[in-house]
Amino acid sequence: MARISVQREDFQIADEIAALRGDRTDMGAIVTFTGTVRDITGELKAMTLEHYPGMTEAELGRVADEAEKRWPLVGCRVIHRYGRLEPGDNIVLVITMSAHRHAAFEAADFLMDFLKSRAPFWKMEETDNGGQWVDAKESDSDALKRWD
Amino acid sequence: MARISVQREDFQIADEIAALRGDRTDMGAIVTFTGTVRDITGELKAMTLEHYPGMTEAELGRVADEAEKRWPLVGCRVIHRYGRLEPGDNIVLVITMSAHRHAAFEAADFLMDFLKSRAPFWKMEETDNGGQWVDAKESDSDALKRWD
Amino acid sequence: MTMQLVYFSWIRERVGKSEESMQLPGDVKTVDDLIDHLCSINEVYQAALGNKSVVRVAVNQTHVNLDHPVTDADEVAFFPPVTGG
Amino acid sequence: MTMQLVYFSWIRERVGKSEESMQLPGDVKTVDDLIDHLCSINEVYQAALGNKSVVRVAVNQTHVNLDHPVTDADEVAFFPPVTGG
Repeated sequence: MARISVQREDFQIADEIAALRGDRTDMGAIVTFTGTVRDITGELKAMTLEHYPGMTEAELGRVADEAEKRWPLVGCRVIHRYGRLEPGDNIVLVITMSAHRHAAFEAADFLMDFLKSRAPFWKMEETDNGGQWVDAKESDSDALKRWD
Repeated sequence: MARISVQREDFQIADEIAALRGDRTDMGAIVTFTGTVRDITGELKAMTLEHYPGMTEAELGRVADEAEKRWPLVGCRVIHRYGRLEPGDNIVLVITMSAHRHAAFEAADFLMDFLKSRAPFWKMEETDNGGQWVDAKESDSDALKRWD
Repeated sequence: MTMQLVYFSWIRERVGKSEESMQLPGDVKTVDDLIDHLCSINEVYQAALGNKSVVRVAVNQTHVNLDHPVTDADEVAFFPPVTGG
Repeated sequence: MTMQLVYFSWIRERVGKSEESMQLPGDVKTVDDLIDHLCSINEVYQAALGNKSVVRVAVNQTHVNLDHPVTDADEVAFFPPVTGG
């Protein structure tokens, strides 16, 4: 199974963990991050994710390579959805497996920080007032400095 | 459903996430940590976890309360198994949900650090040479200093 | 010199297309030169790319800075800061 | 003074039981006093609790230090450093 997937379809976290674990018993720590479509005000009808096919997969692969260089991971999986999603829907899944819990936590945190500021995705929010592109957050590029 | 469970039975991560999410759409980040029985040398037959019934639940509850005080979580779940487990089996599950990914990551990391040095569990490893109690790691008590 | 240009998000909406192939003068040597050239064509490109501080660029599907060279047959993509995850 | 004593892991194995109720002299005022008293009873307790640096204690299911007071009807648990997770 590919380590990186960019897809319209939803993912099943239990299936993804099981596929990554296989019958290995040499890891002790599995961390997952799931990002979901958030609707704080109750006004969001949908969120449409546009991406740059080809570059998205390449960029996620580079981020995953970098995480595997920095931490002793025995497994690493990234799935990012695109297309039209509704509040509560899954957007992204990151799984890291390691013998050591801090490595698994840090690698997943790192993957999300880099994915957020490198992977070529753009979100458009749709409400009763029409569509609006989401602005990038300053805090997301600031978050990268933690990993210098 | 209880926020804290101490049980012999295995857990299903997808069911636990679904139960914690319900139909909420106000969180954007879900972090899980799963700890599993690790067998590096291939000699481990089983791992038996003894615990202190009553104190275990109380201690895990105190750790979860502290996490909820420190981070804006919309959900928090801890399941810890006891009894005889085999290599690859699940031991512990922590789930944190928040509007913000760094809060979810930090709270899960914190919960595991405190659980490791506070929750009254003791592991006995069983190999062909008999049983042996696992020594506590210095690094686990050191890890707490990160949260001072 | 012929280049493949690709646009995303509100830059795509302002340019009015998602991609195009374009003949470029030989003095376009960097991404910066390319943006200046496009903005000089008409107000449509000016509205899409004129504010360079909010334009991000990839050459052959890799993030680059404004001083990155562009050459024949490159695929150059223009987009706002990314907002995935 | 009667106390409920509880043992876990290799301390339980060395004491040879998982719990017991014990009558204690009135001069046992702290956890530290209690360990000293138990070690004075015989070699079994000495082997289980003699090395205080590796003994952890909970009174009424809460972690405490050696100077913590113990009183009538307390549940006092002795165990090595925990290794869950």
